[in-house]
Amino acid sequence: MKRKLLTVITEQALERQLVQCVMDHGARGYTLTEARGQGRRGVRSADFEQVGNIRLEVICEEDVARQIAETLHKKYFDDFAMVLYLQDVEVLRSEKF
Amino acid sequence: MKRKLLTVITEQALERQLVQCVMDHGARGYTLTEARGQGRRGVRSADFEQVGNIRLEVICEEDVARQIAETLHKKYFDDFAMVLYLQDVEVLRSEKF
Amino acid sequence: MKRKLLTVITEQALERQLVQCVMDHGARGYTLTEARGQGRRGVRSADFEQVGNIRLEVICEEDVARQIAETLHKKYFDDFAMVLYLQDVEVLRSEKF
Amino acid sequence: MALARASNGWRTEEGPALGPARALCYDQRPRVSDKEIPLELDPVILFFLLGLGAGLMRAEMRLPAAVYELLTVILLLSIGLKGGVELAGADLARILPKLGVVAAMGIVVGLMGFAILRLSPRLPRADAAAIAAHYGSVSVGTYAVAIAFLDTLGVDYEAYAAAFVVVLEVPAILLGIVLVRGLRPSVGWASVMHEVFLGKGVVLLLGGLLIGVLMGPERLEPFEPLFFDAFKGVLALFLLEMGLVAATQAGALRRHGVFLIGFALLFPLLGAIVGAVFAWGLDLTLGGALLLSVLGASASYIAAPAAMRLSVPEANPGLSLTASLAVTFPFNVLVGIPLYYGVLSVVYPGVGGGA
Amino acid sequence: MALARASNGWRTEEGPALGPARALCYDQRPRVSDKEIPLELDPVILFFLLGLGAGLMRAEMRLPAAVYELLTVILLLSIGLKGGVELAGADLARILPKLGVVAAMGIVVGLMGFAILRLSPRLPRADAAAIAAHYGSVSVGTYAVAIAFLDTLGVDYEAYAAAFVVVLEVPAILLGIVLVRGLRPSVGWASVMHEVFLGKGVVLLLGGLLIGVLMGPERLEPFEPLFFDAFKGVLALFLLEMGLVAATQAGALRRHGVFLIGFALLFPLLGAIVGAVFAWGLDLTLGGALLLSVLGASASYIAAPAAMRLSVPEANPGLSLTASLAVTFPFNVLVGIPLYYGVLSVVYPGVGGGA
Amino acid sequence: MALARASNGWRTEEGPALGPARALCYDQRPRVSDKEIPLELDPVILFFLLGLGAGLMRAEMRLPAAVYELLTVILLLSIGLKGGVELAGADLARILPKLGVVAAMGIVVGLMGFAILRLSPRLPRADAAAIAAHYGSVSVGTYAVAIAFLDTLGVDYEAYAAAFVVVLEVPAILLGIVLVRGLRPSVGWASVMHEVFLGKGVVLLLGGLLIGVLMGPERLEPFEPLFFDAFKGVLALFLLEMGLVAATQAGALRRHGVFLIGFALLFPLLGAIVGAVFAWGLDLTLGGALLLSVLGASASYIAAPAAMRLSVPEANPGLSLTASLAVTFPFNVLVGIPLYYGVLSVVYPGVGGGA
Ligand SMILES: Nc1ncnc2c1ncn2[C@@H]1O[C@H](COP(=O)(O)O)[C@@H](O)[C@H]1O
Ligand SMILES: Nc1ncnc2c1ncn2[C@@H]1O[C@H](COP(=O)(O)O)[C@@H](O)[C@H]1O
Ligand SMILES: Nc1ncnc2c1ncn2[C@@H]1O[C@H](COP(=O)(O)O)[C@@H](O)[C@H]1O
Ligand code: NA
Ligand code: NA
Ligand code: NA
Repeated sequence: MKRKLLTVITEQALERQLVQCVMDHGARGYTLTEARGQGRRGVRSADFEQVGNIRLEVICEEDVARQIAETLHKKYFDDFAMVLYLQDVEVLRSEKF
Repeated sequence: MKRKLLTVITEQALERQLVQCVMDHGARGYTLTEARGQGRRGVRSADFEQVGNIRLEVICEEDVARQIAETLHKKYFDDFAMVLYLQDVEVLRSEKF
Repeated sequence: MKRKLLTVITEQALERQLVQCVMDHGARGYTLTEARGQGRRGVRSADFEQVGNIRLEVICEEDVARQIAETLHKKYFDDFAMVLYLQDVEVLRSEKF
Repeated sequence: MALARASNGWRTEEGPALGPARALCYDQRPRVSDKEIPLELDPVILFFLLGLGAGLMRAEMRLPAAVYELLTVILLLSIGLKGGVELAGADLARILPKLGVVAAMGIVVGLMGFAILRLSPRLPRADAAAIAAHYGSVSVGTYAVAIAFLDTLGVDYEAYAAAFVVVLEVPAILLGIVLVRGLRPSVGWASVMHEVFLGKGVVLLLGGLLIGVLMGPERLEPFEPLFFDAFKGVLALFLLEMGLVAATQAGALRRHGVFLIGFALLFPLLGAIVGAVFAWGLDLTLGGALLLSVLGASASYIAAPAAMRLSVPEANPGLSLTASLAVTFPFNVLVGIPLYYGVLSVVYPGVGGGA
Repeated sequence: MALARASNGWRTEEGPALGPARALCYDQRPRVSDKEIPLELDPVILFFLLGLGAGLMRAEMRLPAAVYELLTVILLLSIGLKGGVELAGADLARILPKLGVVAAMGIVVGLMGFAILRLSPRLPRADAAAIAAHYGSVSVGTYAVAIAFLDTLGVDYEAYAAAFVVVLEVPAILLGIVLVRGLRPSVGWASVMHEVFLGKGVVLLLGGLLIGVLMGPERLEPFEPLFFDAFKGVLALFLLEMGLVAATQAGALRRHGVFLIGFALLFPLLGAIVGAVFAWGLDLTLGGALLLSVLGASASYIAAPAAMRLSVPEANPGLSLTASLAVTFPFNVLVGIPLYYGVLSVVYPGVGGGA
Repeated sequence: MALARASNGWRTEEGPALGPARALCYDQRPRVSDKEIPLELDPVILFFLLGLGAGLMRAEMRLPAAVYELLTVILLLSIGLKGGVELAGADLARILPKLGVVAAMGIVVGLMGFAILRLSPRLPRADAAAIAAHYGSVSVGTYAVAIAFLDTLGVDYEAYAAAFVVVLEVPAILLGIVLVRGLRPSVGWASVMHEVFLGKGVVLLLGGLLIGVLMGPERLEPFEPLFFDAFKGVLALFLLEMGLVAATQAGALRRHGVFLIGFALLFPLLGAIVGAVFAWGLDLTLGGALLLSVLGASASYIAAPAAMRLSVPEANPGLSLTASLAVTFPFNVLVGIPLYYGVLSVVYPGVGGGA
């Protein structure tokens, strides 16, 4: 079954808000990993907690993914280091997502 | 060249079994990262070893990927926190996968 | 908007060279996570620094992605543990990539 | 008891072998007079409460998994080494049978737990067996707090008590598997045994014991600053982390209902009684009786979860981990240990124990 | 001052309660004669320089985030416990009003910082407020170095100085938020308060203080090897890491221009003067005056960045973090502390301070 | 030897500068009589065996990378600081030339290794050079065990031995690069030099030495609890981890064949002889001769792998790392150190060494 995978890379400080937003839009779950990187807002290393990134993945239906992306975009893109992208995925148990 | 990327997110406790299963089905390699998250079986944080997740990626031929997914599904879906999904990827050296 | 996601999994020792190469080819950013795994060059665990992997993701235009892949291939494939693959992604703000 | 030790020093009954210099370093601990009833909290408990409070209030504080691993390794080695050092020169022929009896106690406690849990019609057999395995096995963290408690009071206990932890860790886990899988577990006994005997608890405790026995107190002196002198500080950090972890599990409590919470609060009392009876049968000192009671009352949260997850995967790991971490561990550490000691110090000598 | 303490020992004015054995362990520190002007570097500073040098040369060396967390937790608990132990038995009724005055000082320093930063026409109001919040709040690492400095010199300071850190941490952050958001922050006061009061700085310092006060020096003795004896070693590792971190921020300096660097170098002098004036008003000892000056001069890099990021996200976090970490922290640690002490030791007694 | 030190105390020949209080803390170590042949294992070795055994049995135990980093940093700083403290006040003009000779020894050992490895027709030149670089360079972990060994025996050694480690770390790595790349490495000398000189080994050892020299023993006293008293405990944890790591490499042994294993077992003997000859030429004490032999026998597993990987990438890193970690490190630690000492204590005085 087809679903969308939404990946968000952003500042560690946003973790709670991000999870809240994802679940509020009706996603059934998410996965988080620690990350570091570089972008418009400079180098973000994980050595010092203030400046690490997190990488969040959500598998969900396309419209949910787009709504989450929309909301994050509106709320956080101006002020936070944030990158997000969408991909197609095939899942086995569609009722989980 | 086209290949499939199979991603599995599951409990740390399954690491050995997972790797065994992947290699038994003829995959040539895999990649593991530490993760945490939330799903049907509640929040899984990485702070306490019993309740962390791992995220496994395998690039392989489509039928191998489907067989691995099938086996994992049969063996572990009922009892373990587990999510898996498939994606298309393009690789440069197809003989490696 | 469509972009390419290039993922590279390789030895920790190459981090600086990798980042250099990616930015030199005109990418606007990258994301790094710690990883371990197995492949042609054996098991690479993260417990001992010499033998851990990193996983690098770059979102960029297709030709940039192909050039980076090409360069990495030429420079490092013979001597280093390295896997790389390309995927299609949809991004919201194409000007960032 | 020939093997009783002065818990606030290294002297064995063979005499103060290490001389006045050592005594100087160890005899500074305050000793309560034998009259005082020491029901006040040990300072380490406050670190647990600090972690628990911070966790419940969702403070921005985490101790990363790597720190937890480091603290666990140091605690396990400390306890093992300390036990081994005390055992060096002891009469192993007399001790080994006692250890066999203690191992049997793990089965007894596990079976009692299973029998009680089966009274609940809604709890599947696999879950009952898994929880019983946790409670028949032991918690090293709780044991460490009990040791700290006795040291603070200056109460002696058997030199070989650390070996109790080792022999109690495994049997109830095997019992739990057998109760569900019978004598032919689906994953095979080899894999079960590997999982059960090669967890870090058994390996590091046993390793520490062996190193302690082989080297003896004098050759281990250079290791004291990290493994013995810093013990309470390391335990404090460990308990801070355990408080944070317990708090994250607390949310799950509501989901699991009153029966589980009741079991997690009351079964320790039963386990402590069983421990005390075994201690009395083994003719342990009062300190040893407290330790065996605490071990009977405590529930595993490292070895048992890992082993049961793979051997009895249909059991819900949330049930046993929540009961063990979020109820029984705090209960034992805050209330149980002083309670068991208070009761034992009155009852145990009365029935001729520790004489 | 009734609460002044001998900083190189545990004795309170009540006398050497812990006896000669302890004194033996603590009185080995070299004391400078009162004539010497001790402007030479404290050894811990060299570890900071080592880390800074290694970082600037891009040495292949990182201390993982987990290690940084562990070191921070130990430092915060050590400072809290030490302060609490000294406070045990002190007259809280006399101290609490003083702590209120110190909290007000945080607002004063923050407002002064804001006023100065608003002189720059190009710096947005949000950035000025965020930076002011950092400088009105305090750096625990800098405070730890100041304590090590006083201990090395054998200079006394108030028992309750650790409480200064707690009460100074929060007010300026709230001020910063109010300066941008007014009295109704968009994320809601509940969320702001959570963020501000439940950071690990406040929780662990306050927790340590409480444990110290409740338990007192004797019951905390078993914790000394880790929390007190190892303090300077832990501080050394922490400063090594801070050096590495400061070096990674140094690259950002060029981007941020001369005004910011100037502010980060000169404002600490003003903060130190404000601290000294408040110390004089509160009738602190010379040691206490140094600590309050250092706190006035220091800028937060843990609590303030976290809170401002979420409450005033439009402020550029790079500005304040770079100023605080890459300029002010090194400046205070390398130059500021001995400088403030040198000036204070001449001026402060002259105006009747610390008498 | 004017610089010989009493390895179980801080006294230099200048007399017991630190007085009786310190002596009390350090003179408790058991001293073997000069007659005894001390071939029994040092306790720290047992921790290595514990880790190795646990790893080979695939026990469920990992020390996370962050813990390994922390332990490495503490060990490197401890060794550096200790060496620096002993060097403070020494005659640098007499020592520097000796250090030059020791650096040359790294080249000699590296060249001998290369010559022997080139005898194997199937081993590519790049691999021979990379392995030779590992064996010409040194292992700080092995050195730490040798120091612990000497301290346990109460045998003196040169104050400046820690500087040997620093000057031996780099030359053989440069040699290995030159043997493959010639005098114009493809990545450029600047990048090679950065890689080689700015690894954490050189930076922290050198940094520790400098801090030790600058501050001297008295000012570093507050750092002793963490860096000196806890040294053996930290080393024990480090060796536990090294045992686990060596076990993971053991699987690769089968793949690499008898020639490599033979080299990894026998070349250390040659390296030890070269070390002893250089020690004799430099007129070192018996303890110093052991240390130089051990350094000659030991193979790098931190600096060399990192540098060779980038400068000579066509060399198979598995070969050198497996030889170094899974064969030579265990061999030296378990057999080599006592063996070299046993032989040296008979032969070295006979040829007039250490007189
Ligand atoms: N082109 C890119 N490809 C992959 N990751 C990126 C890219 N740009 C930014 N990132 C990641 O997203 C984070 C925030 O990006 P930014 O908002 O551009 O600073 C960075 O720290 C990187 O981890
Ligand atoms: N919808 C989802 N999107 C991304 N990750 C998920 C999702 N659902 C579950 N996960 C991850 O998979 C793990 C197991 O999921 P579950 O079996 O649903 O408990 C969770 O702990 C998450 O890390
Ligand atoms: N088929 C695969 N699927 C996913 N990851 C792989 C695969 N093969 C190799 N890897 C990863 O890439 C790294 C280098 O691979 P290799 O060059 O084959 O040794 C390995 O350590 C794995 O982490
Ligand atoms: Na039990
Ligand atoms: Na301030
Ligand atoms: Na060597």
